[in-house]
This record gives sequence, structure tokens and C-alpha cells, in this order.
Amino acid sequence: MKLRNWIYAGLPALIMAIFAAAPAFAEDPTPNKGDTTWMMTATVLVLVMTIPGLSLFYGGLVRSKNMLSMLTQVFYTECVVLIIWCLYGYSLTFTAGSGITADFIGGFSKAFLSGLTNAATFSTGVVIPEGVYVMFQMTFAAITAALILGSVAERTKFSAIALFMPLWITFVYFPIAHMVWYWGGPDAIAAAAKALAAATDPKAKETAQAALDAALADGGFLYKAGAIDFAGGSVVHINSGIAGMVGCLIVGKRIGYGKDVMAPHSLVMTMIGACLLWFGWFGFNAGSNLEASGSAVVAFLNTFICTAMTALTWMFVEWIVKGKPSTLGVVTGAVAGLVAVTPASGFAGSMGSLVLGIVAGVVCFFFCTTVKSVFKYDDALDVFGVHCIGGIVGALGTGILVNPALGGTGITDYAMNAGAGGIAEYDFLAQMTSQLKDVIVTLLWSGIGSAIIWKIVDIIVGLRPSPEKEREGLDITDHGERAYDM
Amino acid sequence: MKLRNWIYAGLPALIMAIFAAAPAFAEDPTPNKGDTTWMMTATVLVLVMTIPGLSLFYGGLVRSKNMLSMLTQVFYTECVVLIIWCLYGYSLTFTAGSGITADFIGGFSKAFLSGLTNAATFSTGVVIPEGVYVMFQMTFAAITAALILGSVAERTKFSAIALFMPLWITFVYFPIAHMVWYWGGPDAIAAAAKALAAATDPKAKETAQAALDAALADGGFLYKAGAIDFAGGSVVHINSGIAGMVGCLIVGKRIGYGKDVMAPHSLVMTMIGACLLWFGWFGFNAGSNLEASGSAVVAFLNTFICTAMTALTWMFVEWIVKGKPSTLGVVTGAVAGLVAVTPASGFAGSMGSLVLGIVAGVVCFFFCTTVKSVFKYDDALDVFGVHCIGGIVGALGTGILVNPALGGTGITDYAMNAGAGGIAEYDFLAQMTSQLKDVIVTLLWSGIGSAIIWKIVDIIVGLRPSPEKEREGLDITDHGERAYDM
Amino acid sequence: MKLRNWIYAGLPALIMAIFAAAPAFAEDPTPNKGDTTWMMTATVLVLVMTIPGLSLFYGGLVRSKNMLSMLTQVFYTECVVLIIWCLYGYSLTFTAGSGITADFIGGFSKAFLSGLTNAATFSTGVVIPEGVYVMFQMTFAAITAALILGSVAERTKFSAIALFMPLWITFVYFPIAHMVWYWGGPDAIAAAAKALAAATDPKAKETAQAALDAALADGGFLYKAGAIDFAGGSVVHINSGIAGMVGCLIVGKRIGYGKDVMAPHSLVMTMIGACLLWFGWFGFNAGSNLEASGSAVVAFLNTFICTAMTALTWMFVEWIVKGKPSTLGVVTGAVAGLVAVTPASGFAGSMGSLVLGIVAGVVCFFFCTTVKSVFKYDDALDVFGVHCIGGIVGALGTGILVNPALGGTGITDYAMNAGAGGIAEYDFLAQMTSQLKDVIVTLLWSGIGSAIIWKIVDIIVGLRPSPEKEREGLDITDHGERAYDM
Amino acid sequence: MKIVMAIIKPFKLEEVRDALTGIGVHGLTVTEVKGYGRQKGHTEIYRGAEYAVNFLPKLKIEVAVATDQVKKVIGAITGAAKTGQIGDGKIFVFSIEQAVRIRTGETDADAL
Amino acid sequence: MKIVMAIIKPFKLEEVRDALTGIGVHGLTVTEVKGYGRQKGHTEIYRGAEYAVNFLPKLKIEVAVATDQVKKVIGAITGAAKTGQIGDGKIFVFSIEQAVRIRTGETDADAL
Amino acid sequence: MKIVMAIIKPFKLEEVRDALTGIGVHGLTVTEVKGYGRQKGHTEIYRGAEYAVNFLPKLKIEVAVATDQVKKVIGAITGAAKTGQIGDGKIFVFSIEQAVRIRTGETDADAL
Ligand SMILES: Nc1ncnc2c1ncn2[C@@H]1O[C@H](COP(=O)(O)OP(=O)(O)O)[C@@H](O)[C@H]1O
Ligand SMILES: Nc1ncnc2c1ncn2[C@@H]1O[C@H](COP(=O)(O)OP(=O)(O)O)[C@@H](O)[C@H]1O
Ligand SMILES: Nc1ncnc2c1ncn2[C@@H]1O[C@H](COP(=O)(O)OP(=O)(O)O)[C@@H](O)[C@H]1O
Repeated sequence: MKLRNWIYAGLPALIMAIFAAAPAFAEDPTPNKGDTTWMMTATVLVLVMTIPGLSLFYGGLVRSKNMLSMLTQVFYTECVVLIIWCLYGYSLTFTAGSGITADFIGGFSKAFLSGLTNAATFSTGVVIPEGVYVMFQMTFAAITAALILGSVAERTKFSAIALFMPLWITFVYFPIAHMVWYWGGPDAIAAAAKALAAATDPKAKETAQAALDAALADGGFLYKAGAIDFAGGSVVHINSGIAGMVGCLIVGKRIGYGKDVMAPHSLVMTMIGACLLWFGWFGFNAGSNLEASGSAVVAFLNTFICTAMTALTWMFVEWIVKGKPSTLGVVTGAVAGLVAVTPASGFAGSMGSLVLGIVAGVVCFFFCTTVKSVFKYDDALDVFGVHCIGGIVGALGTGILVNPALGGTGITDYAMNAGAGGIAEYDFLAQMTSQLKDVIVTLLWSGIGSAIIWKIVDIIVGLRPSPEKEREGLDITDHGERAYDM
Repeated sequence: MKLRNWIYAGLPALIMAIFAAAPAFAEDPTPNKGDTTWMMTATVLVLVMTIPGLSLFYGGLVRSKNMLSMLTQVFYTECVVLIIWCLYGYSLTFTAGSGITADFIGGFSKAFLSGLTNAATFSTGVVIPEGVYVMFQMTFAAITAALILGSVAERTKFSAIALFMPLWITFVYFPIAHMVWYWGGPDAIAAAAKALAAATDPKAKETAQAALDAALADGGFLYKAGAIDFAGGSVVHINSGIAGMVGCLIVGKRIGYGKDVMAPHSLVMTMIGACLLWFGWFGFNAGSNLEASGSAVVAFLNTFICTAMTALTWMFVEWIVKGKPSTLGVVTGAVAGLVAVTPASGFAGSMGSLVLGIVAGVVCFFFCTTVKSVFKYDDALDVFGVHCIGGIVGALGTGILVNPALGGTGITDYAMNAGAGGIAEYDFLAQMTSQLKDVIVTLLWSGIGSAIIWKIVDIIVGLRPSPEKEREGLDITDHGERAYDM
Repeated sequence: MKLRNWIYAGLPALIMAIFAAAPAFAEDPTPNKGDTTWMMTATVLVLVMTIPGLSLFYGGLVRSKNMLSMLTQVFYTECVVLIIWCLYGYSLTFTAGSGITADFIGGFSKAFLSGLTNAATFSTGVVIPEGVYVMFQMTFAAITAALILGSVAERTKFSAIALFMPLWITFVYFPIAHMVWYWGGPDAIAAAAKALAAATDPKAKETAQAALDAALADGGFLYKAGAIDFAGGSVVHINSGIAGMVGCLIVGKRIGYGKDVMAPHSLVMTMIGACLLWFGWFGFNAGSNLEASGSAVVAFLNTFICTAMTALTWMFVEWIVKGKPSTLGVVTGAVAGLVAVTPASGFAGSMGSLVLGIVAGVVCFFFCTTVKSVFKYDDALDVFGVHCIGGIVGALGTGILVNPALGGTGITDYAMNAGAGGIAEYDFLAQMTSQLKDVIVTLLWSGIGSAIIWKIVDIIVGLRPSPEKEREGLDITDHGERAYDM
Repeated sequence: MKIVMAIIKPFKLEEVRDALTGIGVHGLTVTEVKGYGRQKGHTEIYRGAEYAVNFLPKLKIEVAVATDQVKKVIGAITGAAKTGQIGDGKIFVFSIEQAVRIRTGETDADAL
Repeated sequence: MKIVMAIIKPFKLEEVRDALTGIGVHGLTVTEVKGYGRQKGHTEIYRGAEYAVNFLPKLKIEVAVATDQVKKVIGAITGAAKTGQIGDGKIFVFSIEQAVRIRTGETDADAL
Repeated sequence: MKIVMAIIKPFKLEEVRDALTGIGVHGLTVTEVKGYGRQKGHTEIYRGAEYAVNFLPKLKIEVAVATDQVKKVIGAITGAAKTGQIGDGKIFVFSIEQAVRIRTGETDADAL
């Protein structure tokens, strides 16, 4: 079996280090303070993406009577997901499960954050304090859930959201994150491969092979299927995008949709939000490298290039097609670029990211304008067109751009070279199959799971306010406040 | 005498390191670049808590005619405190004083920031550049002073604030920070304890004991009383909270208080401010560890958990009691949680923080709604109810939650194990007595000191504008500008 | 020839390290993860200075009908400069050129970011991943270009800006940055000096001297002229300030200038922007040290002190001269202080920065009020008065304050002490001549170059909208949107 | 000539505008106002402080029309703005003595 | 029927509303306006630029009442809105020819 | 006594004010309004959604003057507010039956 997984930079240096420092791995590695600092910084950056970043990006786009509703829903989502993550979410996502469900969900061994030690990275022998890994991943769960809110904005009761979020995160997010991101870390694989290489008699070989097989089998379903998703193209964006899409269909259109003017009440807030999203996204993408190594820098650089290129692409396409380059267009383009580069950020080369940016700009523009106009769904803030579609562009693009022939990093096989690791040969068909599997499984699991949860919530507390309340605005009716009193 | 003080993570590793590397301590330790980076990052995060964080949190809550007044008062406070800190504040706070006042205030040996070298941390043999320690602590002084402004908002002249701040920071903040936070660092204690253990003849023992006693005696009054305050429950929050409370009583109520609608002019700004407060608070709390070690991660994690839990608690309590979960309620809860976890962040376990969050939510809600309504003081932005009360909850809670039996970290005794350090046994009564002393001394010193300073300022420049000016709004009358001209 | 260049802290430590670790330099040095983390953090901080920082600072000052215009122009500038930087800008700026133009511009060897490895810092033997250096410098190019927009605000078509930016960055920014900042790094110089010291026979001496001369000759025109500019006083501020000034003269005054009320539409946004500028400027200045060493801390500290002092100076001067301390005044002062300390941040002492702050406050206040009123140019947002003048104050001040006798750091000569490096003797006249040359060359190159480019743009797409469009506001006419719909 | 001034609920503006253009009225002026009347407001809670908000957002529409059109205009507005719930608003009719179109100087009926 | 229109200082709104309800007037409409008059404004300074701001924030209150109530209404407003300082504002009285309650179609006095 | 009410383009306010003070009128009240008329608006595009915005920002000026001044006032406003392009606005003249200065209680002409 051929292993595919994440890449690290400075491979030669690392190999040397491994040989030089081999005995050290027998002992516990200690975290490097530069890595710990980077991961704390990255965590706080992802937090700021969501609050206030995303909440302002979304909030600026709604009418002022629903501004607080949007801000509060996002803030609540952050808080409740965070607590659930600590209670059992981290454990379910990032520990090994058992039996037939192990490919899909973990266990409760680290519930209540008990037993934290160090967490593996994508480099053999490099660890970070597990607490910072818990927090970093926590912010991912929170923003994924919060992204959904854009689809059902301006017409969904706070009580419905309050119930939806704990259910969704538990039954949709944790399984998908486990499927794509859970694995046992590189050290067990490298050690087993090394033992296998060192084994001389057939019996020892057999035992060693079994150990290697076990190490390779310790991972989630899509991870083992060879799907690569550096920072969450499927886990975060396709997942939330399709959950939002089914949500907006189930919740129904806003009163007056297509008739009343529903212009953004403050593109200034949207601009601030977009900038904070970009700002924080460096933590999101480069933090997903889990250490401050050269490949974090690669992810960082791609997060610049693809984003800027998508923004410019959207701008020029809109200028040509609609006659004017709009502010909302430019920043929507930037967000679409961020989405598309998310799965690719640690794998693509600089010029690969640039091309990805152009493609994402054209495709997402087409979905947010033409497709939406044709099908007339009220995905209020374009979660589907930007996140789901952008995520799919990114997921598939990653499969192409990871190719070293295109400047990509290739995929590390930790078992190669007798456990010293190396870059696996690139196989286009195999990789694209894995990526497609990733996209489809995520669309199905999240699409169906989310639909069921929206329906359950509708039955229990009801999704929509009365028409008068919707007209008065959710700020007053749900929260008893006004956003502005100038 | 039993020593109580801050905790570091990875004790076993450290002990090993100490023995392995013992001679190194004879030489000057050099800062780790990961630590330096973390402390620079933490410093900039605390800056952003105050400007624009706190100024927007507060500013959004005032009427729009006083928006610039709030923003400018906070910005001025940041600047003036910063300059005073560099001129003599750092020296008065963090150098050893002399004679009878040494327990309460330091000396002038580092005035004008002369003679900066490296600063100690809470780990023996670990140092950071003193310049970054100066700046980190500087941002604490600034935000503490700025917090007071919320109590007297919308009715205090800029000239009064301009005079109040230099006086308050000098006569209230520096002494309290010195009392709680000044100590000689762990290295002297560990070295003395090691010498004592190595001493064989009685005379050498005596000398060694004297050296150890001297090292242990090198600290502020409350520090030596055994009070623990990781990031400023008493120094920052009780201190500013009570200073604000006496301020609002002396300044008097706003014209129209209790009669006119004084709704927040922009809860959007308040939300942005709250998010930036949370964002920056990670620097505040985890930065207070002074190095990027595992215990910074502990503080970081607690800053997530307690905050989210207090926000949710406030939200649900308000939903039940008042019928609606308000935006302002959720974010006020978050800030109350941040306040409460501040002293506890480096000491409590994850589930301890969760419980602390629930308690802080209930207690602060009660003070900001019921108590304030009963006593009818015009603490305009609830500095007392959130910061003073939240700080007291945190200070006392820290005394409980530090208990290793409750998942806490315990308190390091650097003199234990022949200077290798260790966790002192937990003693509930003794610890709570120390914490209470901390709370009471802070309340008295700041309460009385601040009252005197408010009165002096009133005599010299006058605290309040004329009623017409107060009605027109301080933006025009103090600054000659309007916040918005849409 | 006497070499002047940047300074590093901890010289004695470094010298020791060099001797101890000398053979290591033969091998490739590997980046320290603390440094990599710091540079990624610094990069993201500079990004946030521009978007949303600068765009809000500027945006708040225009009338609300031109808010989106300002935000979009800045956002576009960030994106387009970033892409050009990756395509050929980095290469033109930071590789060695060839032939007679080598002093003024680099070559295309790293176009499309090909061949990135590690980048030198200002310490021998210390490197960072070149990717992060590319990005850090990229954010400088972007903000410099964006600063210009303030001069021509509220009356320049988006299409004109869209064309101006690529031209300006190519023909003005890249050459100036190359002239001031390009050099071959310290390692070649130190190695050559060491070889020279070791050489015994005259022929070896001659070869060694030639090698040293070559190493010293590998640099931009102004760099070799001995000009010091830590983080961009001339490259960023004088450069953009004069480009803006010629721009506002060529574009002409806004309709109604001097007659209509053109009050800022939201000083709240301006305040947020100013705070984010300060926040990000720590990355700008302390990041310019390229590593998380003690001299980054020095730059960081100066960025606090000078800024606060200029803000207070402006405030008190305005209070005395105009009768009221305005919000806009305080924050303008802060920005002027940030500008002035930029070139000095890594060179001046703490008290030197304080004095620089006072001078910058008085001089910039005078230019933004008196001079502007007298000459009646419509430099809409005072790019000239704050950035050009503040940059000149800083550039000249740096030449004075670098003097170790005034607490400055002095200038490192890497060739001294047989390649071990040392602080060159301070020579007032020589240094000030170099600084003046720096100022004048920048003023001339950018002034003339920018004027030509503005004219070219005017010919191709036209600079100004029709009077009706200008009156309606650029948000609607250029972008088809309104900033606010409350 | 008369001015018909109507206070209506904000979300009814488009319908009223359509109704008016439907009967040939092609000009009107709208002002955001706050109304106080029988329709009760809501309570806002900001921490300890509760405020009863009795001034509700309304729009004031002013339409200048020839006297013989007044009835039709009232009918159009009433039809479009009515929800049947308290707070639908009022219509008041005034006389104008003179009307001028600034651009042309036309007066009275020609000015509309 | 008449409309009493008053320009008052903003912070007097609550008092005026109370005075009017005190005399049995239970409906009114408020508009934010800017007034220019004898009351002098203030100077705003934005860096180099100084602006004399002469338009001051005021509130316009419109109350439709039966003709016989006009005097009482004027008295109530004057009493509540007066500070005795320049800029207290004006009251103007117009005739209305017709009034309609949109919800019910009631007219004239019944519409109020 | 009359009230002259004018709907004008926003950027003409200062000129109109100057013209009025030029003929001795020293008080007026301004309201921000939105106008619908012959002047066509613009289209706003927000991603997929396009909105035709037909309500344009205008200012309403109300000036109370003695009856014999009305003509001069109309002339001043027309002169200052005219650009000759569609959308310059309208002037309407009403009768006031009574005027009161709140501060002093002065009435009618003295109140202005
Ligand atoms: N006497 C009045 N004068 C002026 N405006 C009034 C008067 N009474 C009511 N209004 C306006 O009409 C609006 C609706 O009146 P309200 O009494 O709430 O309901 P309804 O129109 O159903 O009678 C109010 O909000 C207010 O703006
Ligand atoms: N002739 C006028 N026409 C319309 N409104 C006026 C007139 N004169 C004054 N006002 C309004 O009345 C307000 C108060 O007038 P002012 O002359 O300042 O003081 P006072 O009310 O004490 O005479 C002004 O701000 C303006 O809104
Ligand atoms: N019948 C009307 N009643 C009230 N206001 C009107 C009427 N017709 C026009 N207006 C106002 O006058 C403004 C200008 O009218 P418009 O038809 O656009 O141009 P013009 O003034 O050149 O005829 C409109 O925006 C609107 O505010």
C-alpha cells in the first residue's frame, strides 16, 4: 500500500538530523519554543478570523436591523463549539476510535481534555504541546460552524441557531474532521519502517511489517483514502458550504427576497471583516503546518498569492461583465481565493497558487452571480458560491498542483527510505480519485446530516420568526437591542 | 518560612536540565528567540486590547456625542502612561526599593530605562531581554488606567482625565504592582538553596541560610504574603474597578441618568472591542508566563474556556431572567470571564476554569443588574460590576483552583529539593488568607488613593463640564469634533 | 573605504559565538524557528497596517460618499503590488544587478520567485527562510504605494489608480528600495575580512583585499553611500509623501476645496485605523531587524516611545495653539511619530526616541496646519505633511541619534576586528552627509518619476471624473455601491 | 394644489410608490421620522437599564398634486399602506399656495 | 384641524412628549432636522481646516390636533421646551384640510 | 406669514443659505430627505443582486417669512439652487396661521 500524506520542508536537513539525532527519538522529544509561539500565534489569528472577522464580514452584508443577530449568532457559535470541543469534541475527533466506526469517529479517551501531553506534527521527531493543538483545532471547528450562518441570515431565530450548533458540530463536523485529519503521526510510521528495514530474518520481517501496517492503518477514512487537504478545503469549506445550502433551502427565502432592496448595510464592516479574515487566514493555513518550518512559509506565501490573484480576477471579470469593479466584488474574490488555497496552501508552488487564484475567481463569480440568479435560492451571503464551490475548486486543484512537476511539494511518504521518509511519486489519476472521494463524501455526509438536523431543529423550536418579527428585524425581536443609535 | 510563587510547566524536564546544565547558570543565560518572539507578540496583543479594543468596547456603549471623548481619553491614557513608565514607572515598580518602604515601592535605579539587561522569568535559568519585559508590563499599566474611564464616562472633562492619569498611575498603580509582582526572580533562590544543601559545617550553613533568607525577602509586600495573581486579578481589575467606583461616586451621575434613554450608540463597536479584548487577552494571560513554555499554553487554554463559559452563562441567565439573550449580555459575559480567569489562568486546570466561568457569569450578572439598580450609582460602563467583582471572584477562585487535587498546577517552591524546585503542598486556609489579604489591601489602597486623587483633580481643574456642555456632548466641547458626519 | 550598515545587539555574545562556532559557517546555516515565527508574525502585522489599517485611517477622513473608493483603492493596491512583487519586483529589488545600472536596480534572476533559499539578516551566520523575507518586503512595497492614495483622495478615478500603481511600483519603488536596502549580507564581508586578516604573503593579501572590496561593493547606491534607514524613512515615507504631493498638484483640488465642509465622515474609523497602524508598525520596525534578537526589542521599544511622545506633543501644541486637543490631532501625532521613528527605530536609544518624538510632533504639526494653509495645496489627507516631512525628520534624526554618545547603537562594521565585526566610530559630518544624500536622491527620483507617471496616466485614462460624478461621490460612480445603508 | 402628507410603515414604501405611479403621480419626497401613537413600542435592555422605546420608525411621504387628484392619491396610499394593524399611520392634506420648479421656473400645476 | 409644528432642542423631546400626553395628545411625529438661526454654532478643527458649523441639531415635532386644542398644545410645548436661552426654537401652526387614519379609513377628528 | 419649503440638491445648501442671508432671512430649518421624480437614479450591484435606486438624496429647506417676502425668497432660492439639470427640485409655499418663539413667547412676525 502506498501512503500519501502531508509534506514538510527541508527534507534533506531533516534526514540528516534524523540520522544524527536518531537516539533522541527514543526519548520524549520536547517542543521547540519557536513552534509553540507560532502555534499560539496561529491560534489567536484563527480566533480573530471568526470574531470579529467573519461576524463583521457577514454582518456588514445584512440589513442594519439584523446586524446584532448576525454578530451574536457568530459569537455564540464560537463559544458553544469551544466548550463542546473541550468536553468531548477534541477527543472524538483526534483520538483513535474503536471497532467498525474507527474510520469515522474517535473515542472518549481525552474527554474533558484529560491526559494531554505533546502532539505530533508532520515532521518526525517534532512535537508541540498538545494543549495548543487542541486550541488550534478548536478554532477550526468554531469557524466552520459559524460559516453556515451566512446562508440562513436575516430570517432564522436565535433559539434555532442555539440548538442547531451543538448538534451539527457533533454529528457532522467531528466525523468529517476525523475522517480527513486523524492519523497517528509520523513517528510510529518512521520507526516501524526503520525496524522493517533493519529486520533480517523472515519472522522479524513479518512482525515489523505488521507493525508498519498497523501504523499506516491508524487514520481516518479519507486520510487513508489518500485525500490531501492541508488546512480544510473539505473539512471546513465544502462542509459548511453545503450545510448552509441545505439550510437556506429548508429555512426558505427571506420575506421580500428578489423584490425589496436588501443592500448591505455597511460595506465598511464587510471590508474590515474581509481584511481580518485574510489576516487570520495566515494562522489558519500556515498554522496547519503545526511548526514554524520552511513549509509554513510556503503555506504563508501561497495564502498571499492566490488570495490577491482571485481578488484581482473577480475585480476585472466584474468590471468587464457588469461595468464596474465593486468593493464587494473585490473582497468576495479575496475570500474565494482564501477558500481555494486552503487545501492547497502547503502543497502548491507559488505560480500554481497564482493559477488556482484565477480559476477560483472565475468559477466562484459565475456561481455567485449567474447560477444563483438562475436557481433563485436565497443563500443570503453566498456561503455556497464562495465556500462550497471555492472549496471544491481548491480540493481538486490541490490534487493537480501538488505535483512537483508543477512546482508543488509532492506528498511525503514517511515509510520510504527505510523510515527516513521521502517524496512519493506523483500519480495524477490516483490523486484525483482520492480528492474526488474527499469532495463527494463530504458533500453527502454534510448535506444529508445537516438537512436532518435543520429539520429536527424546526420541529423542536421552529426555524423562523413570525413575518412581523422578521420585518421588525431580529435585533429587536431576538435580542431586545438595536445595533446603532446614532 | 514557606515560599509560594508562580508555576512552570515541565518540571521534571527542568530539573534534569538544571542538573545537566548546572554550570551554565554561572554564566549569563541568553534569551531563547522563541521566548523573545512570544513576548513581543504578547506585548502587541495587550496594546491592541487597549487601543482600539477597550476604547471601542467602551466607546460603543456611550452616546454618539461622547464617542470621541471616550476614544481620546483611552488613547491619551495609553500614551501618557507609556511615557511615565519609561521615565520612572518601570523602575519604581520592578526594582528593589530600600528601607522601610521597600515592600511597597521600588527605587530609581532604572529610571529613564537605563541599565536594561535580561529579565528573569518563572523558570530558573530562563531569561528574556529586559526591554521586552519593560514593554509588556508597560501595556499592563496602561490598560489598568484606561479601564477606570468607563466609570466616569460621558461627564468628565478631558483636562481632568489628563491630570488624573499621571497622578493615579504614580501613586496607586506602581505601588500595588510592586507589592504583588516584584520579586528577585528564581535564580537567586535556587542558587542559595543549592548552596545551603551543599553546606556542611554549621558556619557555612548559617551564611547560606542568610543568603536564602535574603533572596526570599527580596519581594513586594503581597508577594511575600503568599498571594498569587497570575496576570493581574488584583493589580489590574480590582484596582481599576474600585478606582472607577469611587470616581463615579465623586464625579456624580450623568445629567438625565435614570430618566433619559442612554442606549449604546453602536453595539457593533462594542462587539469589535470585545473581540479584540479577547484576542489581546491571550497575550495578557499567556504572556504573563514570560516564556513560550507549556504553562503559557495552560494559561492560553484557560483564557479560552473560562471566557466562553462565562459568556454562555450570562447569556442563559439573562435569557431566563429577562426573557432575551442580548448581544451586550453575551459580550459582557465574555469580558467578565476574561477578568475572572486573569489571576487564575496559569494556575487552574481546564475544568476548574470552566467552573470559574459559571460562577463569574452568575455573580457579575447579579452585580451589573440587581445590585446596581438597587444602589443607583452611575458606574456608566460597569467597571465595578465587571472588573472589580470579576477580579475578586477570580482572585479568590485562584486560591481554590490552584489546588492540584482540582486539576490546578500547585505553587512552585524554588527552594525545595535543594534548589531544584518543586510543587509546595497546598494549604487551603493559608492560601485563601493570602488571597483575601491581596483583595483587601488592593481595595483599600486603590479605593482611598483614588478618592484622594479624584478630589485633588476636582480642586485643580474641576471634574465636570457645565450642564450645557455635558448636554452638547464632550466630543464638541472638549475636542471640537464630531465622531460621525455621514 | 569605510563601511556603514545595520547594527545588531549582543555583539560580544555574537563575537564569542563566531569564534566558537566558526566552522559552522562553512556549512549552510539553518533558520531558527523563533526567527521564522517572528518574521511571519511581523509580515502579517504589516499586512494589517495597510488593510484594513491604513484604509480605515484614510477612509474615516473622507466624506462618506467616497469611503468605498478609498477602501477599494487601498485593497486593490495591496493585491496588485503583491502580485507584481512575486512576478518580478522582488527580483528587481533584492538581487544584484549588472553593469552600470547595478547600483540602481537588480536583475531578473529570481523572477517568479524562482530559486528561493535562505535570506541573510544583519547578523553573520543568521538566516531566515527567503520566502518570509520576500513576503515581509512585499508588504512594505504595498503600503508605500497605498500611502500615496491619501493625497489624491476623493477626486481620482479608480481606473487611473489601477493604472498608476503598477507603473509607480516598477519605476519608482523598486529602484529606490534597491538603492537603499540591497546589499550582499554580512557573511561575505566577514568571511573576506577574516581571510584578509589571515593572509600572510602580499599576493594572498591582495586577493583577499579584492574579495573584500567586491563584497563591500555588492550593494545599492545609497546603501554604499553610507545612508542608514532601518525600516524605511526614505524608501517608504519620503518616497510616498513626495509622490503624493506631486500627485495632488497634478490632479488638482477637490471641487469645493476651501469652501465646502469636508469634515471626516467617521473619526471612529480613523481611530481604529490609527491603532491598527501602530499595532502593525511593530512588525514593520522590529521586523526590519529580520530576527528576534535584542535589537528587535530595541526597535520595538523605540516604536512605543517616539509614537507616544509625538502624539502627546501634537496634542499639547494643538491645545495651546488652537484651544482644544482634537482626536484627529492626537492620532495624527501618533502616525507622525511612527513615521519619524521608522528609520531610527533600530539605531536610536530610548531617550533619543523621546526627543525625536517631540521634534516630529512640532514640525509635522507646523506643516499640516500653517504651511498647508499658506500654500493651499489640496493634499487631502496630509501625506506630505505627515509622511514626507516626518520621514525627513526621521532620516536626519537617525544620523544624529545613532551616535552611541547619545545612547544610539552605532553602526556595525562587519569587516572590523578581522571579520568579527564591531561598532564603527561615529562621524557626525559624514553621517549627516549620507543621510542628506538619501533624502535628496529619494525626493528627486520619486518626485520626478511620480510626476511623469501621473501625467502618463492622465493621458491614457484621465485622472479625474466629471464634476457631477465627483459630486455624486466615487462610491456610486466608480463602484456602483454605497458604503452605508443604515 | 394640495400636498398629501402620509406617515406610513417603512416597509410599505415600495408599494405606496408603485400605487402612486399607478395613478400617474411621478414625484414625491420621503423623510425618515419617528412616530408616537397608539402602536406600542418595545423594551430594550442594556445590562441593568431597561428602556421603553415608544418612538417607532416611520416614513413621511409628501406628494404635491392638483386638487382634483387628492382623493385618488388618498385612495392609493390607503390601499397600499394598510396592513390593518395599529400603527399603519395617517394622511394629512394641506393647501399649497404656490409651486415652482427650480430648474425651469415653471409654476403651479406645471411645476409638479 | 391644525398641525402644530415645533422646532425644539433635542434633549427636550421627552419633556415635550410628557407635556403633550399630559393634555391628552397621544400622537405625534418627530423628525431630526438641522436649524440655522440666531443661536451660534461651534467651530470644528480638522488639522489645518477649520469649519464654522452653523447648522445645529434640532427636532421637529408635528402634532395634528383639533382646532380648539391648538392653544393648549402651544402652551404645553412652550412650557416644556423653554430653557430661556437662544435656540429654544419656534412653533408654527398650519391648517389641515383633511386627515385620514390609514388602518381604518376614519377621517378628520376621528383619525387623530 | 408663509412657509417656503424647497427641495434642493444637497450640495447647494451653502449657496442657498448665503442667498437667503443676502436678502435678510436669518433663520431656516433643513431636513435630509429622499426624492423621487424625473431625475433618474443609479443601479447598485451587490454580487448577484442588482437594485435600481430611484430615491435620491435631497435636502428640504423650510423658511418662515412674512408674506411680502415670499417672492424675494423664491427668487433667492431659485437663483442659488438652479443647475439647469433635471432634479434641481421644487419650491412649495404654505400659509402659517401662527408663529411663536419658544424662548420669549413672541408671536407672528416677531417670532421669526
Ligand atoms: N396627532 C398626531 N399628529 C401627528 N402624527 C401623528 C398623530 N397621531 C399619530 N401620528 C403618527 O401616526 C403614526 C401611527 O399612529 P398610531 O396611533 O400608532 O396608529 P394608527 O395609525 O393605527 O392610529 C404614529 O407613529 C405617528 O407618527
Ligand atoms: N425663519 C425661520 N424659518 C424656519 N425655521 C426657523 C426660522 N428661524 C429659526 N428657525 C429654526 O428655529 C431654530 C432656533 O432659532 P434661533 O434663531 O437659533 O433661536 P430662537 O428660537 O431663540 O429665536 C433654528 O435653529 C431653526 O431651526
Ligand atoms: N409631486 C411632488 N411632490 C413632492 N415632491 C416632489 C414632487 N415631484 C418632485 N418632487 C421632489 O422634487 C425632486 C426633484 O424632482 P425631479 O422630477 O427629479 O426633477 P425637477 O425638479 O427637475 O422636476 C424629487 O427628487 C422630489 O424630492
